[in-house]
Amino acid sequence: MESMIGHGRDAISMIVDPGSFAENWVGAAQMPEGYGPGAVVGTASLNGRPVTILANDAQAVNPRFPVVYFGVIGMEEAYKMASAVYESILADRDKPVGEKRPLLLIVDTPGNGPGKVEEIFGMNKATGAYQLALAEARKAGHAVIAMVIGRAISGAFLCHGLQADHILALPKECGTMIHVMPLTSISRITKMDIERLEELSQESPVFAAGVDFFYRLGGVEEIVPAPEGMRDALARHVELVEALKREGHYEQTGPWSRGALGAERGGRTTRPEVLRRMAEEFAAVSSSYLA
Amino acid sequence: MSCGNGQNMSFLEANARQRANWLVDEGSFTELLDPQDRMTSPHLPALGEAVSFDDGVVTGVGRIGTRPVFVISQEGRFIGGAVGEVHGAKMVGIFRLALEAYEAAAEKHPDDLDAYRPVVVISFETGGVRLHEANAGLLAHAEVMDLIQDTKGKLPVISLIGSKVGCFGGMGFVAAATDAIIMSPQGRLGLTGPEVIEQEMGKEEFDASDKSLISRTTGGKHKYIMQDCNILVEDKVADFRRALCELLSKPYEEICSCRRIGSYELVKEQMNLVALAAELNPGDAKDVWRYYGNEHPEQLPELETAEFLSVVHRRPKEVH
Amino acid sequence: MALQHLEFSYAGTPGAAIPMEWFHSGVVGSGDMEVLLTRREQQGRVTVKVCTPVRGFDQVWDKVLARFVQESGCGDLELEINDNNATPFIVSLRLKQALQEARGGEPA
Amino acid sequence: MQETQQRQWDTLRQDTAQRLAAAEEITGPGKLVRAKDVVKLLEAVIRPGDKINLEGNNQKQADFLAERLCRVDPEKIHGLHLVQSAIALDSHTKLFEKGIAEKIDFSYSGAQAGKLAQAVQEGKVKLGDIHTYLELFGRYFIDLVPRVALVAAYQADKDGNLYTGSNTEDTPVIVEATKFKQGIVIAQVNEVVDHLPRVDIPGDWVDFVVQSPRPFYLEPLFTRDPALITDAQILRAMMAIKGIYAEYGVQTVNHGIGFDTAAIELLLPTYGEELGLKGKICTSFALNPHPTLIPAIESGWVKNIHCFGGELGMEEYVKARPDVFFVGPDGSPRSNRTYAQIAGHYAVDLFIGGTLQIDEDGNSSTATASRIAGFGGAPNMGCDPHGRRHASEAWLKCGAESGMAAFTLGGMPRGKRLVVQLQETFREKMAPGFVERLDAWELKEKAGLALPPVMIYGDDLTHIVTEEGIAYLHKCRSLEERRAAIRAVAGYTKVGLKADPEETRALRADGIVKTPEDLGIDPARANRSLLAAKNVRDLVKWSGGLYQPPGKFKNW
Repeated sequence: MESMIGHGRDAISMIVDPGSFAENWVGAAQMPEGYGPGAVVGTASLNGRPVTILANDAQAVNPRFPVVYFGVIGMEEAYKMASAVYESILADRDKPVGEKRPLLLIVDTPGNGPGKVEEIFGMNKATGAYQLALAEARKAGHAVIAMVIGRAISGAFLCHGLQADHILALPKECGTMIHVMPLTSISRITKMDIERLEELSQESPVFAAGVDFFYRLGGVEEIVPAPEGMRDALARHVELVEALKREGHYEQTGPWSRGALGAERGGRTTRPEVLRRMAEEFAAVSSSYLA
Repeated sequence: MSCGNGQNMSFLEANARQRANWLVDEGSFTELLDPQDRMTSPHLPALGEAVSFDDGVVTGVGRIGTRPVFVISQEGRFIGGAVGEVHGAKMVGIFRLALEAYEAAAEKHPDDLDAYRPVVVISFETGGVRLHEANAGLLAHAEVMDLIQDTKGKLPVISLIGSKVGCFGGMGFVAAATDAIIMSPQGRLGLTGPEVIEQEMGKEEFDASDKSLISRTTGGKHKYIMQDCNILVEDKVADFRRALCELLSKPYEEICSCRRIGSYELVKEQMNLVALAAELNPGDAKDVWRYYGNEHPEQLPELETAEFLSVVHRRPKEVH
Repeated sequence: MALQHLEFSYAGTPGAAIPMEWFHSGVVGSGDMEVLLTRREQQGRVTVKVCTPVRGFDQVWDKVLARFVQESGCGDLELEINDNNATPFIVSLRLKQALQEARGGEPA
Repeated sequence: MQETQQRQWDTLRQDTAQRLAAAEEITGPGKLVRAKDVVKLLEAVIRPGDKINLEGNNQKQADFLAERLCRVDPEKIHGLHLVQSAIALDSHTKLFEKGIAEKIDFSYSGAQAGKLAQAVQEGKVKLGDIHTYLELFGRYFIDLVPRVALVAAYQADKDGNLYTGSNTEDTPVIVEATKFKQGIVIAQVNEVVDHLPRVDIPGDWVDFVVQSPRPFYLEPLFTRDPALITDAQILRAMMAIKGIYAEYGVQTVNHGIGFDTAAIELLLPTYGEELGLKGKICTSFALNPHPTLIPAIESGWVKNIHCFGGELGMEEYVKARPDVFFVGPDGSPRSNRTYAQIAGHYAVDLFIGGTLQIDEDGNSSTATASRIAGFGGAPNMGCDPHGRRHASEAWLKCGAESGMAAFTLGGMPRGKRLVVQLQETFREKMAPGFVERLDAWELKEKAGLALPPVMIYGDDLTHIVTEEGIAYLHKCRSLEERRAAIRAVAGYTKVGLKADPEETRALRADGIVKTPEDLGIDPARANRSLLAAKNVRDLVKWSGGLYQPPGKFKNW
C-alpha cells in the first residue's frame, strides 16, 4: 500500500469535496501568505458542509526558522493553527452544537521545532496554545477529528492530534508511524534486546511503537484500512461525535474518552483503579477541606 | 510523611513529598494514593526498572487559609520525574477532584467564592513522557491539557518550577497552559531538552554541556524577562510558599491575567513575539535581554534575585 | 532482566514495635531506595520484602538486613523496600534514618 | 686516535640545520609561521621514526599542532615514536590509525583509554612503557629524548619567547630536553604580541611559533561541583579529617581530584573548625588550584599551594592571592608540573585519594580490562619516598607506628609518608571497591604489559578509609594481619564477607581498625549541611567574584 508520508496536501484533496479547499481562509480571516508554511490551514467542504482543515505540509521549509521542515511544527505553524481554530470558534459562535463547523486534523508530523531560538521564545507556549485552542473548540461543541496519514511522533502528536474528539489512522502498511520513540531506541536506552522488547510489547502495548498498539490503548479510535476510505470515515466520525455532543455526552469524546476506550481494549488498565482510589480516599477526608 | 517543617530549606534540594507538605498550611496536607497504597507502575518490572510506591509523583490535598489546595508534586530523582500510566493518572485524578471541589464550593459559597475557590498547584520536576511506558504517558499528557482547559473560568492552576530536573518535554507545554508560573532562577522550563537541540543544530550552535547557556535559554531569570514566568523567587521553600499565598490572595480574574496563552488575544501577542524572533534571530538569549532595554545583559545572570528584580527590564505585555 | 522480589525474616525484638501503624521514607533515585515500615504483630519478627533490579546480591541483602535488625533492636515490623541500585552502605543508612524517624526522633 | 679525529661530533646539529633549512623554504625568515603552512612545516622538520613530543596532559593540550600532524602525508612521515605525557585527544589516536605514528611511551590517557587499549590489541600501536609523569620526564633526558617537540603557550613574541602563564605545566621540561639535545621546538600560541607579561620559555629555545586559530584546549579537570557531593562522601571525609589528619597533625598534603577529597576541602572551615584544627592541619599543598579549596583558603587555613597546572576559571583568584599561590613578578600565576611533582614526592606528608579497586593485599588500580588509563602523577605521591631525609611530626609518627619496620630496619628509626586510599565498598551499579583479583591482571594479559598496572602498591599504602571504618595498615605486624585489617573495612564485598568478627574485634582493640563509632563520629551528622559551599555559585561568592567558572559548571 502506498505511503501518505509527506502528502498532507494530497490527503486534503482526497478528503474534501473536490475543489472546495480555500487555503488560508477561515471564517472572516485570511492567514498571511507564507506564514508558518509547514502548516496548511483553510476552509473546505465535506459533503457540502464547511469544515476547517489543519494539516502538515512536509514539503515546505520555513525560511525564518531553519529547524522547521519536513512537517515539523514550529512556532509560526503552531500559532497559525491555533489562530485557525479560534477563527472557527468565532465564526460559529452563535450556531448550535451540531451546526458548528467540524475541524479536521490531517496529521503527518515528526516533531516540534527543536531549536535554540524556539526555546528562547518558548516553543512550549506555541504547542500549548494550539492544544488549548483545540480543547476550547471541542468543548464549545465543534467536532474535532484527527486523521493520522503518516507520522504522529511524540510531542508533535500531542500538539496536533491527541486533542481531537476522535483519532483515526491509516494502517501501518501505509507507513503510518505513531510513537514516542522507535523500539530500536528504547532497546538502546533500556539495554534490553529488541526481540525481548517485541515479545513484551505483545503483552503490554504501553511502550511499543505503532498504530496497532495505540489502537489497543484507545489512543486511536479506528484504523481506516486504506487512504480511499478516509473521506467517509471522517464524515462518519463527525456525525458520531456531533450526536454525542448534542446529547451532552462530552465525556465520551476527546482525551478523557480514550481512557475508557483503552480500559475496554485492555490498554491502560491501572488508570481507572488509580482514579477510583483517589476519589475514594478524598471522599473520606473531603469534609475537612470543603468548608 | 516528612517530619518538621523545612521552610528554610532550598526548594531545589527538597524532595517531592517535602515540597507537597511544606507548600500548604502546616499539617494540612493529606496525601492521596500515598505510599501505603503501593500503587507502583505495572509496566516497569518487566523492563527491569525499579519501581516506587508513589510512581514518582506525590498527590494530595491541603489548605492555604480557607481554600483547598490540590497538589501535584513530581519527584525528579525517580526516572527523571517522567510521566507513566500511574503518574499520569494521579495527575488526572487531582484535576478531577479539584473540578468537583469547585462545583461544591460554587454551590456553597456563591457570594464569597474566591475565599473557598479550590486551586491546583503543580510542583514540576520532569522531562515529560516516561520512555518505558511512553504511550500511556503521552495519552495522560493529552488528558491533563484537556483538564486544564476545563479549569478555565473555574479555578486557578499554578505552576512552581525550581527543582533539579526542571520542566521539559510535554510537561513544558502543560506548565505554559497553566494560569501562573512561579520560578526560582534555578528553575528550568522548555520543550526540547538541551541534548536534542545540540543533536539537531550541532555543538557549535548549542553546546548542551554549557550549563550557563542552558540557564540563559531556559532558566527562571530568562523566563521572567520574557513574561513566561510571572513571579521569580529565591530558591527557598518559604519563598515559593509566600509567592503562592500572595498570588492566591488576589481575585481570580487577576490571577488569570498572568496567562500567556489560552485565548486568541494572547495567541496574537505571541505571534508578535515570533515575528520578533525572526527579525532578531538571536544567537543567545542575551541579545533579547538587550533588546528589551537591559544594557548589560551579561551581568544579569550574576545578580542575586532581589537585585535582579530591581534592575531588570522585562518584555512589555500587550494583553493585560 | 525483570525486577526481582526477595523475602527475608528475622527474629527481631518483641515489644519493640514502632509507635505509628506505618511510616515511609526515602526516594527511589538512582543508587537509592525507599522503605515502607508497617507495624505487624508477629512475635517480634521482622519480615522484609525487597524489590530490586540488581541480581546476585541475595546474600549481601541478608547480611545487611540481619545486622540492621540486630543493631537497631527493632521488632514486630514489616519492611518493604523498593531499591534502585543502592549500595549496602546506603541501605543501612536509609534503614537507620527511617527507623529513627518512625520512632519519633528527629530526621537524620 | 685516527678514528676519533675523523668522527663527527655534531651530527644531530647538522641534521637539525638541514631540517631548518628545508623549513625556511616554506616559512620564510623569522620564527612566525602561518597556520596554513603548518602541515608543510611539519613535513619539512620531521623524519620517519623520529621521537616526537606532542605537549598535552590532563589539562592543557597542543591540540592544533596535534590535529595538523594528523594531516601530514603518511608516505613522507610515518613510524613516529610518540614520547609524551598524555594520549588524550582523538587526534592522538588518529596518528596511529593513519600510520603516522607507531609507538607510544606515555603517562596518562584519560578519554582515549578505551581506544588505546583497542588499538594495542589490534596491533596498530606498539606500546612502549606507561610511566608516572616524573619518570617519563626523567627519560626525556636519558633514552626518550624528543627530536621534535610541539608545545602550547598563551602568547609569543616575534622572537619566539613564550608566555605559558598559569598553565606552564610540562612546557619547560619538554623544551629543555628537546632543545638542549639539538632538537626542534614548535609552539602553538593563542596570540602573538609585542610585549609578553613575562618570559616563561626563552625565545632561543624555540624554533617556530604559530598562532592557532583557536585557543589551546584546556580541561577543567580539577573542578568538582559541590552540589554533587553525597552523604557517604561526607562521612568518609569526616573520618579522614578526624582519624588521620588530626591524629597525625598532617600539615603538608597532596590529594586526589575526586568528590571525597573535595568534601574534605569543604569540611575544613566547618567540621575542621569545630574540631579546633585550624593551623594544625592542611597548611601547605602541592595541588592544582581546586575551586573547592576556596572556602578553606578564604577562612585562613592555607598558607601555601604550589600547582602542577592551572585550572580554568581560577586565574584571577590565584592572581589575587600571591601570599598563597606561586605568582610571577608580572602578577600572573605560574605552574610547573615537574617541580610540583618533586614537591609532592618529597615535601608532603600525606597523599590521599580514591581508586577503583583494592585487592586483598592492599594493591590498588584504576585500570579496567578494556582501558589503558595510565598513571599520571599519582604514584609519585602515593608512595613512600625512600630518598626523603627531612623529618616532620606526621612522618615520624607514622614511621614510629610501623609494625613491619622491625623486620626490615632492625631498630633503626625512620619516618613514613601517609598514603591513604578513600574507598567506597561499592560504587554505582554495585561495582565492588574491594576485589580478590584486580582487573589490572586481565589488562596486563590483553595489552601484553610487563606488569599489571598498579597505581599504589600495598606496601606503600598506610591507610584505607571506607564507610565501615579506617584500617591503619602500617601498624600491622604481618601480611596476614594487613589482610585481616583490609577485610575488616571492606564491607559487604566478597573480600569483606570473609572478615571474621572475632578478628575484627581484636584489630579494633589494637587500634588497627577504627569504626566511625570508635572515632566518635555519628554517621547521622554526615550530610550536606556540613559543606562550606553547597554549589558552584557558593564558591564564586566565597571568592568574592574572582573565581569565574567555565560554562560547563556555571549553571546560572
